[in-house]
Amino acid sequence: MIPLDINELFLVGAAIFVVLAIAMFYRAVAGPTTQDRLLAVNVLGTNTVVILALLAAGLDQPWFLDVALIYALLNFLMAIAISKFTVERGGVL
Amino acid sequence: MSLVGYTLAIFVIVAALATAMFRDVLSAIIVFGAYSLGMAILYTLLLAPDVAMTEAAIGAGVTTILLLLTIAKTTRPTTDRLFESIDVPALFVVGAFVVVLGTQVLPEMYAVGDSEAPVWSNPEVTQAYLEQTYEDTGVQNAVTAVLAAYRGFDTFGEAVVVFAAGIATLLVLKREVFA
Amino acid sequence: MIELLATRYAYALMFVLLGIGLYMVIASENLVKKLIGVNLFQTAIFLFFVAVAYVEVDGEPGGSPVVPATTEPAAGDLILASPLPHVIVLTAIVVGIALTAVGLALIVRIHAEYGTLREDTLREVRADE
Amino acid sequence: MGGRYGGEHGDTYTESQVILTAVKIIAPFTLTYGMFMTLHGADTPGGSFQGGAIIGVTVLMLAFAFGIEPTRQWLKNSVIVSMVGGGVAIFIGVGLATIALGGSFLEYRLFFTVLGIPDGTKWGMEAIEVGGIALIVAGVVITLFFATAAGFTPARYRSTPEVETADDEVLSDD
Repeated sequence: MIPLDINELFLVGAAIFVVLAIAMFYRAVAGPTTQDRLLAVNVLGTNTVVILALLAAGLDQPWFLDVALIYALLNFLMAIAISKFTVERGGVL
Repeated sequence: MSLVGYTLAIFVIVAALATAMFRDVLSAIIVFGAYSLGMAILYTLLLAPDVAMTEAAIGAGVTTILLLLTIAKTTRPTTDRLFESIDVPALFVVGAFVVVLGTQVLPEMYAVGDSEAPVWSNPEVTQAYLEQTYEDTGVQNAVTAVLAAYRGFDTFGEAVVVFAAGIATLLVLKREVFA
Repeated sequence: MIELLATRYAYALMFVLLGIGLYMVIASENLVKKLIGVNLFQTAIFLFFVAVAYVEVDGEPGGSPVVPATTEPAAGDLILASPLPHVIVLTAIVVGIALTAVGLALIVRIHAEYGTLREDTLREVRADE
Repeated sequence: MGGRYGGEHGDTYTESQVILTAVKIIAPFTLTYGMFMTLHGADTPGGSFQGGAIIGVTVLMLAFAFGIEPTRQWLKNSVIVSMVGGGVAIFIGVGLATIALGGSFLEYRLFFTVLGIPDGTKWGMEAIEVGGIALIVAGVVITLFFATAAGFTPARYRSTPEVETADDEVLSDD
Protein backbone atom coordinates (compact mmCIF):
# COMPACT_ATOMS: atom_id res chain seq x y z
CA MET A 1 0.00 0.00 0.00
CA ILE A 2 2.01 2.93 -1.26
CA PRO A 3 0.11 6.19 -0.87
CA LEU A 4 0.37 8.30 -3.95
CA ASP A 5 -1.49 11.32 -2.74
CA ILE A 6 0.27 13.67 -0.30
CA ASN A 7 -2.94 14.01 1.74
CA GLU A 8 -3.15 10.26 2.05
CA LEU A 9 0.43 10.25 3.27
CA PHE A 10 -0.53 12.67 6.05
CA LEU A 11 -3.44 10.45 7.03
CA VAL A 12 -1.24 7.36 7.16
CA GLY A 13 1.21 9.37 9.24
CA ALA A 14 -1.59 10.27 11.65
CA ALA A 15 -2.57 6.61 11.89
CA ILE A 16 1.03 5.69 12.69
CA PHE A 17 1.06 8.28 15.44
CA VAL A 18 -2.11 6.78 16.89
CA VAL A 19 -0.44 3.38 16.90
CA LEU A 20 2.50 4.99 18.69
CA ALA A 21 0.04 6.44 21.18
CA ILE A 22 -1.20 2.93 21.92
CA ALA A 23 2.42 1.86 22.39
CA MET A 24 2.99 4.78 24.73
CA PHE A 25 -0.08 3.71 26.63
CA TYR A 26 1.82 0.62 27.73
CA ARG A 27 3.95 2.85 29.93
CA ALA A 28 0.86 4.53 31.34
CA VAL A 29 -0.54 1.15 32.36
CA ALA A 30 2.58 -0.69 33.40
CA GLY A 31 4.65 2.21 34.74
CA PRO A 32 5.54 1.26 38.28
CA THR A 33 5.46 4.80 39.65
CA THR A 34 2.98 7.62 39.23
CA GLN A 35 5.70 9.72 37.62
CA ASP A 36 5.96 7.20 34.78
CA ARG A 37 2.23 7.44 34.20
CA LEU A 38 2.26 11.22 34.33
CA LEU A 39 5.06 11.41 31.80
CA ALA A 40 3.30 8.93 29.53
CA VAL A 41 0.10 10.98 29.58
CA ASN A 42 2.05 14.16 28.92
CA VAL A 43 3.68 12.57 25.87
CA LEU A 44 0.23 11.41 24.78
CA GLY A 45 -0.94 15.02 24.94
CA THR A 46 1.90 16.18 22.73
CA ASN A 47 1.14 13.25 20.46
CA THR A 48 -2.46 14.45 20.25
CA VAL A 49 -1.32 17.85 19.01
CA VAL A 50 0.77 16.19 16.30
CA ILE A 51 -2.08 13.89 15.24
CA LEU A 52 -4.49 16.79 15.00
CA ALA A 53 -2.02 18.83 12.95
CA LEU A 54 -1.46 15.93 10.54
CA LEU A 55 -5.21 15.39 10.22
CA ALA A 56 -5.70 19.09 9.52
CA ALA A 57 -3.27 18.83 6.63
CA GLY A 58 -4.53 15.47 5.42
CA LEU A 59 -8.25 16.18 5.49
CA ASP A 60 -7.83 19.80 4.44
CA GLN A 61 -9.79 21.10 7.41
CA PRO A 62 -7.75 23.96 8.89
CA TRP A 63 -9.93 24.36 11.98
CA PHE A 64 -8.49 21.13 13.40
CA LEU A 65 -5.56 23.36 14.38
CA ASP A 66 -7.76 25.34 16.78
CA VAL A 67 -8.44 22.17 18.74
CA ALA A 68 -4.73 21.33 18.64
CA LEU A 69 -3.95 24.78 20.05
CA ILE A 70 -6.26 24.22 23.01
CA TYR A 71 -4.55 20.93 23.72
CA ALA A 72 -1.12 22.50 23.52
CA LEU A 73 -2.20 25.01 26.16
CA LEU A 74 -4.16 22.71 28.44
CA ASN A 75 -1.91 19.68 28.40
CA PHE A 76 0.46 21.74 30.48
CA LEU A 77 -2.23 22.38 33.07
CA MET A 78 -2.95 18.67 33.45
CA ALA A 79 0.76 17.98 33.86
CA ILE A 80 1.30 20.55 36.60
CA ALA A 81 -1.87 19.52 38.40
CA ILE A 82 -0.84 15.88 38.62
CA SER A 83 2.80 16.62 39.35
CA LYS A 84 1.94 19.04 42.15
CA PHE A 85 -0.33 16.38 43.54
CA THR A 86 2.39 13.74 43.52
CA VAL A 87 5.09 15.96 45.01
CA GLU A 88 3.20 16.01 48.25
CA ARG A 89 -0.13 14.41 48.96
CA GLY A 90 -2.58 17.27 48.77
CA GLY A 91 0.16 19.48 47.41
CA VAL A 92 -2.31 20.94 44.97
CA LEU A 93 -3.92 22.72 47.86
CA MET B 1 -10.94 8.61 7.80
CA SER B 2 -11.05 4.91 8.16
CA LEU B 3 -7.52 3.96 9.18
CA VAL B 4 -7.11 6.73 11.76
CA GLY B 5 -10.63 6.17 13.02
CA TYR B 6 -10.16 2.46 13.65
CA THR B 7 -6.79 2.81 15.41
CA LEU B 8 -8.24 5.61 17.49
CA ALA B 9 -11.18 3.41 18.46
CA ILE B 10 -8.74 0.76 19.68
CA PHE B 11 -6.84 3.37 21.68
CA VAL B 12 -10.02 4.66 23.29
CA ILE B 13 -11.16 1.16 24.25
CA VAL B 14 -7.77 0.32 25.76
CA ALA B 15 -7.78 3.54 27.76
CA ALA B 16 -11.32 2.93 29.00
CA LEU B 17 -10.48 -0.63 30.04
CA ALA B 18 -7.40 0.60 31.89
CA THR B 19 -9.51 3.20 33.68
CA ALA B 20 -11.96 0.54 34.74
CA MET B 21 -9.37 -1.96 35.92
CA PHE B 22 -6.90 0.22 37.83
CA ARG B 23 -7.17 -0.27 41.57
CA ASP B 24 -5.29 2.90 42.41
CA VAL B 25 -7.60 5.90 42.05
CA LEU B 26 -4.83 8.32 41.08
CA SER B 27 -3.72 6.06 38.23
CA ALA B 28 -7.32 5.74 37.10
CA ILE B 29 -7.66 9.53 37.00
CA ILE B 30 -4.45 9.93 34.98
CA VAL B 31 -5.53 7.26 32.49
CA PHE B 32 -8.96 8.86 32.27
CA GLY B 33 -7.18 12.04 31.15
CA ALA B 34 -5.57 10.04 28.33
CA TYR B 35 -8.97 8.59 27.43
CA SER B 36 -10.34 12.11 27.20
CA LEU B 37 -7.53 13.07 24.81
CA GLY B 38 -8.41 10.19 22.48
CA MET B 39 -12.09 11.01 22.66
CA ALA B 40 -11.48 14.63 21.64
CA ILE B 41 -9.56 13.52 18.53
CA LEU B 42 -12.47 11.25 17.69
CA TYR B 43 -14.95 14.13 18.02
CA THR B 44 -12.70 16.26 15.82
CA LEU B 45 -12.56 13.51 13.23
CA LEU B 46 -16.35 13.31 13.25
CA LEU B 47 -16.51 16.99 12.25
CA ALA B 48 -17.57 18.40 15.60
CA PRO B 49 -15.02 21.13 16.34
CA ASP B 50 -17.09 22.83 19.01
CA VAL B 51 -17.68 19.62 20.90
CA ALA B 52 -14.00 18.68 20.65
CA MET B 53 -12.93 22.06 22.01
CA THR B 54 -15.32 21.83 24.93
CA GLU B 55 -14.21 18.28 25.66
CA ALA B 56 -10.58 19.43 25.49
CA ALA B 57 -11.11 22.30 27.90
CA ILE B 58 -13.51 20.57 30.30
CA GLY B 59 -12.78 16.86 29.99
CA ALA B 60 -9.03 17.04 30.05
CA GLY B 61 -8.61 20.16 32.15
CA VAL B 62 -11.37 20.75 34.66
CA THR B 63 -12.59 17.21 35.33
CA THR B 64 -9.10 15.92 36.06
CA ILE B 65 -8.42 18.78 38.44
CA LEU B 66 -11.69 18.39 40.32
CA LEU B 67 -11.12 14.65 40.73
CA LEU B 68 -7.57 15.26 41.95
CA LEU B 69 -8.78 17.85 44.45
CA THR B 70 -11.35 15.40 45.75
CA ILE B 71 -8.86 12.65 46.44
CA ALA B 72 -6.55 15.25 47.99
CA LYS B 73 -9.42 16.24 50.28
CA THR B 74 -10.50 12.71 51.17
CA THR B 75 -8.34 9.66 50.96
CA ARG B 76 -6.42 7.60 48.48
CA PRO B 77 -6.36 4.00 49.62
CA THR B 78 -2.93 2.47 49.25
CA THR B 79 -2.84 -0.90 47.61
CA ASP B 80 -0.25 -3.35 46.41
CA ARG B 81 -2.39 -4.87 43.68
CA LEU B 82 -2.28 -3.11 40.36
CA PHE B 83 -5.65 -4.17 38.96
CA GLU B 84 -9.06 -4.80 40.41
CA SER B 85 -10.36 -8.31 40.60
CA ILE B 86 -13.13 -8.96 38.12
CA ASP B 87 -16.66 -8.86 39.45
CA VAL B 88 -18.29 -11.78 37.63
CA PRO B 89 -22.00 -10.94 38.17
CA ALA B 90 -21.43 -7.34 37.06
CA LEU B 91 -19.49 -8.57 34.05
CA PHE B 92 -22.38 -10.89 33.19
CA VAL B 93 -24.95 -8.09 33.40
CA VAL B 94 -22.83 -5.67 31.41
CA GLY B 95 -21.97 -8.34 28.84
CA ALA B 96 -25.64 -9.11 28.32
CA PHE B 97 -26.34 -5.38 27.95
CA VAL B 98 -23.64 -4.91 25.32
CA VAL B 99 -24.52 -8.10 23.43
CA VAL B 100 -28.18 -7.14 23.23
CA LEU B 101 -27.32 -3.66 22.02
CA GLY B 102 -24.77 -4.99 19.55
CA THR B 103 -26.93 -7.68 17.99
CA GLN B 104 -30.34 -6.04 18.15
CA VAL B 105 -29.77 -2.31 17.86
CA LEU B 106 -26.61 -2.02 15.78
CA PRO B 107 -28.00 -3.53 12.54
CA GLU B 108 -30.95 -1.15 12.72
CA MET B 109 -28.78 1.95 12.75
CA TYR B 110 -27.88 3.96 9.70
CA ALA B 111 -24.25 3.77 8.64
CA VAL B 112 -22.03 6.47 10.12
CA GLY B 113 -22.07 9.46 7.78
CA ASP B 114 -24.92 8.15 5.65
CA SER B 115 -26.47 11.20 4.02
CA GLU B 116 -29.78 9.30 3.83
CA ALA B 117 -30.01 9.24 7.63
CA PRO B 118 -33.05 11.18 8.82
CA VAL B 119 -31.10 13.65 10.92
CA TRP B 120 -29.36 14.87 7.80
CA SER B 121 -31.82 14.27 4.99
CA ASN B 122 -34.90 15.65 6.73
CA PRO B 123 -35.34 19.04 5.07
CA GLU B 124 -36.93 20.54 8.16
CA VAL B 125 -33.98 19.96 10.50
CA THR B 126 -30.40 20.18 9.33
CA GLN B 127 -31.04 21.59 5.88
CA ALA B 128 -33.26 24.33 7.21
CA TYR B 129 -30.66 25.43 9.73
CA LEU B 130 -27.85 25.35 7.19
CA GLU B 131 -29.82 27.28 4.60
CA GLN B 132 -31.26 29.96 6.81
CA THR B 133 -28.56 30.53 9.39
CA TYR B 134 -26.68 33.29 7.65
CA GLU B 135 -29.78 34.95 6.34
CA ASP B 136 -31.58 34.90 9.69
CA THR B 137 -28.82 35.71 12.13
CA GLY B 138 -25.80 36.98 10.25
CA VAL B 139 -23.36 34.57 11.88
CA GLN B 140 -21.49 31.92 9.95
CA ASN B 141 -21.05 29.31 12.65
CA ALA B 142 -24.31 27.38 12.58
CA VAL B 143 -23.63 25.89 16.02
CA THR B 144 -23.50 29.34 17.59
CA ALA B 145 -26.63 30.34 15.73
CA VAL B 146 -28.58 27.32 16.94
CA LEU B 147 -27.19 27.72 20.45
CA ALA B 148 -27.99 31.37 20.94
CA ALA B 149 -30.86 32.03 18.57
CA TYR B 150 -32.91 29.05 17.45
CA ARG B 151 -32.64 27.20 20.73
CA GLY B 152 -31.94 30.16 22.98
CA PHE B 153 -34.52 29.19 25.55
CA ASP B 154 -32.94 25.77 25.85
CA THR B 155 -29.55 27.34 26.43
CA PHE B 156 -31.07 29.63 29.02
CA GLY B 157 -32.36 26.65 30.97
CA GLU B 158 -28.96 25.03 30.72
CA ALA B 159 -27.22 28.14 32.01
CA VAL B 160 -29.54 28.19 35.00
CA VAL B 161 -28.84 24.49 35.65
CA VAL B 162 -25.11 25.21 35.74
CA PHE B 163 -25.76 28.17 38.04
CA ALA B 164 -27.82 25.93 40.32
CA ALA B 165 -25.09 23.30 40.36
CA GLY B 166 -22.60 25.89 41.59
CA ILE B 167 -24.98 26.80 44.41
CA ALA B 168 -25.65 23.14 45.19
CA THR B 169 -21.94 22.45 45.57
CA LEU B 170 -21.61 25.29 48.06
CA LEU B 171 -24.69 24.05 49.92
CA VAL B 172 -23.44 20.48 50.18
CA LEU B 173 -20.12 21.71 51.51
CA LYS B 174 -21.97 24.06 53.86
CA ARG B 175 -20.12 27.11 52.72
CA GLU B 176 -21.50 30.54 52.08
CA VAL B 177 -18.30 31.63 50.39
CA PHE B 178 -15.49 29.59 48.94
CA ALA B 179 -13.04 30.15 51.79
CA MET C 1 -20.62 -8.84 10.50
CA ILE C 2 -17.34 -7.21 9.50
CA GLU C 3 -19.18 -4.97 7.08
CA LEU C 4 -21.59 -3.99 9.83
CA LEU C 5 -18.73 -3.07 12.15
CA ALA C 6 -16.91 -1.19 9.41
CA THR C 7 -19.82 1.07 8.57
CA ARG C 8 -21.12 1.50 12.11
CA TYR C 9 -17.87 1.55 14.04
CA ALA C 10 -18.77 4.68 16.02
CA TYR C 11 -21.95 3.08 17.33
CA ALA C 12 -20.14 -0.18 18.12
CA LEU C 13 -17.52 1.81 20.01
CA MET C 14 -20.27 3.63 21.86
CA PHE C 15 -21.86 0.36 22.99
CA VAL C 16 -18.53 -0.95 24.27
CA LEU C 17 -17.87 2.28 26.15
CA LEU C 18 -21.38 2.24 27.60
CA GLY C 19 -20.64 -1.27 28.86
CA ILE C 20 -17.35 -0.26 30.44
CA GLY C 21 -18.92 2.76 32.10
CA LEU C 22 -21.77 0.66 33.44
CA TYR C 23 -19.32 -1.93 34.72
CA MET C 24 -17.40 0.76 36.61
CA VAL C 25 -20.57 2.09 38.18
CA ILE C 26 -21.66 -1.38 39.28
CA ALA C 27 -18.41 -3.06 40.25
CA SER C 28 -16.09 -0.35 41.57
CA GLU C 29 -15.93 -0.24 45.32
CA ASN C 30 -14.49 3.25 45.42
CA LEU C 31 -16.98 6.10 45.06
CA VAL C 32 -14.59 8.30 43.07
CA LYS C 33 -14.13 5.50 40.56
CA LYS C 34 -17.89 5.13 40.32
CA LEU C 35 -18.10 8.80 39.39
CA ILE C 36 -15.38 8.35 36.76
CA GLY C 37 -17.57 5.56 35.40
CA VAL C 38 -20.51 7.95 35.15
CA ASN C 39 -18.28 10.35 33.23
CA LEU C 40 -17.19 7.58 30.88
CA PHE C 41 -20.81 6.65 30.26
CA GLN C 42 -21.53 10.29 29.44
CA THR C 43 -18.75 10.55 26.87
CA ALA C 44 -20.13 7.45 25.15
CA ILE C 45 -23.50 9.16 24.81
CA PHE C 46 -21.78 12.27 23.43
CA LEU C 47 -20.05 10.06 20.88
CA PHE C 48 -23.43 8.78 19.77
CA PHE C 49 -24.77 12.28 19.17
CA VAL C 50 -21.65 13.40 17.35
CA ALA C 51 -21.67 10.28 15.17
CA VAL C 52 -25.30 10.91 14.28
CA ALA C 53 -24.44 14.42 13.13
CA TYR C 54 -21.51 13.30 10.98
CA VAL C 55 -21.99 13.21 7.22
CA GLU C 56 -19.88 12.07 4.32
CA VAL C 57 -20.41 11.60 0.59
CA ASP C 58 -18.61 8.82 -1.26
CA GLY C 59 -16.21 8.39 1.63
CA GLU C 60 -15.21 12.04 1.61
CA PRO C 61 -16.07 13.76 4.90
CA GLY C 62 -18.19 16.88 4.74
CA GLY C 63 -17.34 20.11 6.51
CA SER C 64 -17.79 21.44 10.01
CA PRO C 65 -21.06 23.32 10.46
CA VAL C 66 -19.74 26.72 9.42
CA VAL C 67 -21.74 28.04 6.50
CA PRO C 68 -20.01 30.40 4.08
CA ALA C 69 -21.12 34.02 4.23
CA THR C 70 -23.26 34.13 1.15
CA THR C 71 -26.84 35.23 1.03
CA GLU C 72 -27.30 33.04 -2.01
CA PRO C 73 -29.49 30.16 -0.85
CA ALA C 74 -27.09 27.60 -2.28
CA ALA C 75 -27.10 25.63 0.94
CA GLY C 76 -28.78 22.69 -0.73
CA ASP C 77 -25.46 21.41 -1.95
CA LEU C 78 -23.55 22.15 1.25
CA ILE C 79 -22.34 18.91 2.80
CA LEU C 80 -21.92 19.94 6.43
CA ALA C 81 -22.39 18.12 9.69
CA SER C 82 -25.69 18.78 11.43
CA PRO C 83 -25.38 21.58 14.01
CA LEU C 84 -28.29 20.51 16.22
CA PRO C 85 -26.73 17.43 17.90
CA HIS C 86 -23.55 19.45 18.44
CA VAL C 87 -25.47 22.07 20.38
CA ILE C 88 -27.13 19.43 22.52
CA VAL C 89 -23.79 17.81 23.32
CA LEU C 90 -22.18 21.17 23.98
CA THR C 91 -24.65 22.03 26.70
CA ALA C 92 -24.57 18.46 28.01
CA ILE C 93 -20.80 18.57 28.53
CA VAL C 94 -21.04 21.70 30.67
CA VAL C 95 -23.96 20.29 32.62
CA GLY C 96 -21.94 17.09 32.98
CA ILE C 97 -19.02 18.84 34.66
CA ALA C 98 -21.46 20.61 37.00
CA LEU C 99 -23.02 17.24 37.83
CA THR C 100 -19.60 15.75 38.47
CA ALA C 101 -18.74 18.61 40.79
CA VAL C 102 -21.90 18.14 42.83
CA GLY C 103 -21.17 14.42 43.05
CA LEU C 104 -17.63 15.11 44.20
CA ALA C 105 -18.89 17.53 46.84
CA LEU C 106 -21.20 14.77 48.09
CA ILE C 107 -18.23 12.38 48.17
CA VAL C 108 -16.19 14.86 50.21
CA ARG C 109 -19.13 15.17 52.57
CA ILE C 110 -19.56 11.40 52.87
CA HIS C 111 -15.88 11.02 53.69
CA ALA C 112 -16.14 13.70 56.35
CA GLU C 113 -19.12 11.99 57.96
CA TYR C 114 -18.14 8.33 57.70
CA GLY C 115 -14.40 8.37 57.11
CA THR C 116 -14.47 6.00 54.17
CA LEU C 117 -15.03 5.98 50.45
CA ARG C 118 -15.45 2.23 50.05
CA GLU C 119 -18.97 1.17 49.35
CA ASP C 120 -18.92 -2.05 51.41
CA THR C 121 -17.42 -0.35 54.47
CA LEU C 122 -19.91 2.46 54.10
CA ARG C 123 -22.77 -0.03 54.12
CA GLU C 124 -21.46 -1.65 57.30
CA VAL C 125 -21.03 1.70 59.03
CA ARG C 126 -24.54 2.71 58.06
CA ALA C 127 -25.94 -0.62 59.26
CA ASP C 128 -24.29 -0.19 62.66
CA GLU C 129 -25.98 3.11 63.33
CA MET D 1 -6.40 17.47 62.15
CA GLY D 2 -3.46 18.71 60.14
CA GLY D 3 -3.95 20.15 56.71
CA ARG D 4 -6.66 17.73 55.91
CA TYR D 5 -9.74 19.84 56.29
CA GLY D 6 -9.57 23.14 54.50
CA GLY D 7 -6.85 25.65 54.01
CA GLU D 8 -7.35 27.37 57.34
CA HIS D 9 -5.75 24.48 59.21
CA GLY D 10 -2.47 24.55 57.38
CA ASP D 11 -1.45 25.18 53.81
CA THR D 12 0.63 22.50 52.15
CA TYR D 13 1.43 24.75 49.21
CA THR D 14 5.03 24.44 48.09
CA GLU D 15 6.42 27.08 45.80
CA SER D 16 8.07 25.82 42.66
CA GLN D 17 10.16 28.16 40.57
CA VAL D 18 9.67 26.09 37.42
CA ILE D 19 5.89 26.06 37.59
CA LEU D 20 5.77 29.73 38.58
CA THR D 21 7.83 30.81 35.59
CA ALA D 22 6.02 28.54 33.14
CA VAL D 23 2.61 29.71 34.30
CA LYS D 24 3.68 33.35 34.07
CA ILE D 25 4.56 32.75 30.43
CA ILE D 26 1.57 30.60 29.46
CA ALA D 27 -1.31 32.22 31.37
CA PRO D 28 -1.50 35.39 29.17
CA PHE D 29 -1.70 33.22 26.06
CA THR D 30 -4.42 31.06 27.56
CA LEU D 31 -6.46 34.09 28.61
CA THR D 32 -6.02 35.72 25.21
CA TYR D 33 -7.03 32.57 23.41
CA GLY D 34 -10.07 32.15 25.62
CA MET D 35 -11.20 35.70 24.95
CA PHE D 36 -10.49 35.33 21.23
CA MET D 37 -12.60 32.23 21.15
CA THR D 38 -15.44 33.93 23.01
CA LEU D 39 -15.47 37.01 20.84
CA HIS D 40 -14.83 35.23 17.57
CA GLY D 41 -17.25 32.37 18.04
CA ALA D 42 -19.71 33.70 15.50
CA ASP D 43 -17.69 33.00 12.41
CA THR D 44 -15.26 30.21 13.28
CA PRO D 45 -15.61 27.01 15.29
CA GLY D 46 -15.60 27.86 18.95
CA GLY D 47 -17.85 29.98 21.02
CA SER D 48 -18.68 31.13 24.45
CA PHE D 49 -18.81 27.73 26.14
CA GLN D 50 -15.28 26.90 25.07
CA GLY D 51 -13.99 30.42 25.63
CA GLY D 52 -15.56 30.65 29.07
CA ALA D 53 -14.11 27.29 30.07
CA ILE D 54 -10.64 28.34 28.91
CA ILE D 55 -10.85 31.65 30.79
CA GLY D 56 -11.87 29.72 33.89
CA VAL D 57 -9.02 27.27 33.40
CA THR D 58 -6.58 30.20 33.32
CA VAL D 59 -7.54 31.07 36.87
CA LEU D 60 -7.06 27.42 37.88
CA MET D 61 -3.59 27.57 36.38
CA LEU D 62 -2.76 30.68 38.37
CA ALA D 63 -4.07 28.99 41.49
CA PHE D 64 -1.70 26.08 41.02
CA ALA D 65 1.28 28.34 40.58
CA PHE D 66 0.64 30.90 43.30
CA GLY D 67 -1.29 28.76 45.76
CA ILE D 68 -5.04 28.51 46.04
CA GLU D 69 -5.45 30.68 49.10
CA PRO D 70 -3.65 33.76 47.68
CA THR D 71 -5.54 33.43 44.40
CA ARG D 72 -8.82 33.25 46.24
CA GLN D 73 -7.99 36.42 48.12
CA TRP D 74 -6.79 38.17 44.98
CA LEU D 75 -9.94 37.23 43.09
CA LYS D 76 -12.51 38.43 45.56
CA ASN D 77 -15.63 36.39 46.19
CA SER D 78 -17.77 39.29 45.06
CA VAL D 79 -16.09 39.23 41.64
CA ILE D 80 -16.94 35.59 41.07
CA VAL D 81 -20.45 35.93 42.42
CA SER D 82 -21.09 38.95 40.21
CA MET D 83 -19.70 37.03 37.22
CA VAL D 84 -22.14 34.18 37.64
CA GLY D 85 -25.08 36.24 38.85
CA GLY D 86 -24.45 38.97 36.31
CA GLY D 87 -24.28 36.45 33.49
CA VAL D 88 -27.66 34.99 34.38
CA ALA D 89 -29.05 38.51 34.83
CA ILE D 90 -27.81 39.62 31.39
CA PHE D 91 -29.32 36.51 29.83
CA ILE D 92 -32.68 37.12 31.49
CA GLY D 93 -32.42 40.84 30.73
CA VAL D 94 -31.96 40.37 27.00
CA GLY D 95 -34.74 37.82 26.93
CA LEU D 96 -37.15 40.07 28.80
CA ALA D 97 -36.15 43.09 26.72
CA THR D 98 -37.37 41.37 23.58
CA ILE D 99 -40.60 40.52 25.37
CA ALA D 100 -40.95 44.17 26.42
CA LEU D 101 -40.52 45.19 22.80
CA GLY D 102 -43.52 43.09 21.96
CA GLY D 103 -41.95 39.88 20.76
CA SER D 104 -41.24 36.53 22.31
CA PHE D 105 -38.31 35.41 24.47
CA LEU D 106 -34.98 36.14 22.69
CA GLU D 107 -36.57 37.32 19.45
CA TYR D 108 -33.51 39.32 18.51
CA ARG D 109 -34.68 40.85 15.28
CA LEU D 110 -36.87 43.24 17.27
CA PHE D 111 -33.68 45.08 18.15
CA PHE D 112 -33.55 46.00 14.48
CA THR D 113 -37.21 46.37 13.62
CA VAL D 114 -38.24 48.32 16.74
CA LEU D 115 -35.10 50.00 18.05
CA GLY D 116 -33.43 50.38 14.68
CA ILE D 117 -30.07 49.00 15.75
CA PRO D 118 -28.26 47.86 12.61
CA ASP D 119 -27.39 44.15 12.73
CA GLY D 120 -29.60 43.90 15.78
CA THR D 121 -29.82 40.12 15.61
CA LYS D 122 -26.09 39.73 15.67
CA TRP D 123 -25.62 42.16 18.55
CA GLY D 124 -28.29 40.42 20.56
CA MET D 125 -26.60 37.08 20.05
CA GLU D 126 -23.23 38.51 20.95
CA ALA D 127 -24.69 39.91 24.17
CA ILE D 128 -25.97 36.46 25.08
CA GLU D 129 -22.75 34.74 24.07
CA VAL D 130 -20.21 37.11 25.61
CA GLY D 131 -22.20 38.67 28.41
CA GLY D 132 -24.26 35.65 29.32
CA ILE D 133 -22.85 32.22 28.67
CA ALA D 134 -19.13 33.01 28.77
CA LEU D 135 -19.42 34.77 32.14
CA ILE D 136 -21.57 32.00 33.60
CA VAL D 137 -19.32 29.19 32.45
CA ALA D 138 -16.09 30.92 33.51
CA GLY D 139 -17.57 31.87 36.87
CA VAL D 140 -18.98 28.41 37.55
CA VAL D 141 -15.71 26.68 36.67
CA ILE D 142 -13.88 28.93 39.14
CA THR D 143 -16.61 28.48 41.76
CA LEU D 144 -16.55 24.70 41.52
CA PHE D 145 -12.76 24.68 41.76
CA PHE D 146 -12.61 26.91 44.84
CA ALA D 147 -15.49 25.14 46.53
CA THR D 148 -13.94 21.71 46.01
CA ALA D 149 -10.54 23.03 47.06
CA ALA D 150 -11.98 24.44 50.27
CA GLY D 151 -13.50 21.06 51.07
CA PHE D 152 -15.82 20.39 53.95
CA THR D 153 -15.02 21.19 57.55
CA PRO D 154 -17.04 18.90 59.81
CA ALA D 155 -18.65 20.51 62.83
CA ARG D 156 -16.36 18.63 65.21
CA TYR D 157 -13.34 20.17 63.52
CA ARG D 158 -14.78 23.64 63.41
CA SER D 159 -13.17 25.77 66.06
CA THR D 160 -14.83 27.58 68.92
CA PRO D 161 -17.91 29.72 68.32
CA GLU D 162 -15.77 32.87 68.35
CA VAL D 163 -14.24 31.86 65.07
CA GLU D 164 -17.71 31.26 63.69
CA THR D 165 -18.82 34.78 64.53
CA ALA D 166 -15.55 36.14 63.20
CA ASP D 167 -16.30 34.37 59.95
CA ASP D 168 -19.72 35.94 59.88
CA GLU D 169 -18.26 39.39 60.34
CA VAL D 170 -15.92 38.83 57.42
CA LEU D 171 -18.94 37.73 55.42
CA SER D 172 -20.95 40.81 56.18
CA ASP D 173 -18.01 42.93 55.05
CA ASP D 174 -18.26 41.34 51.66
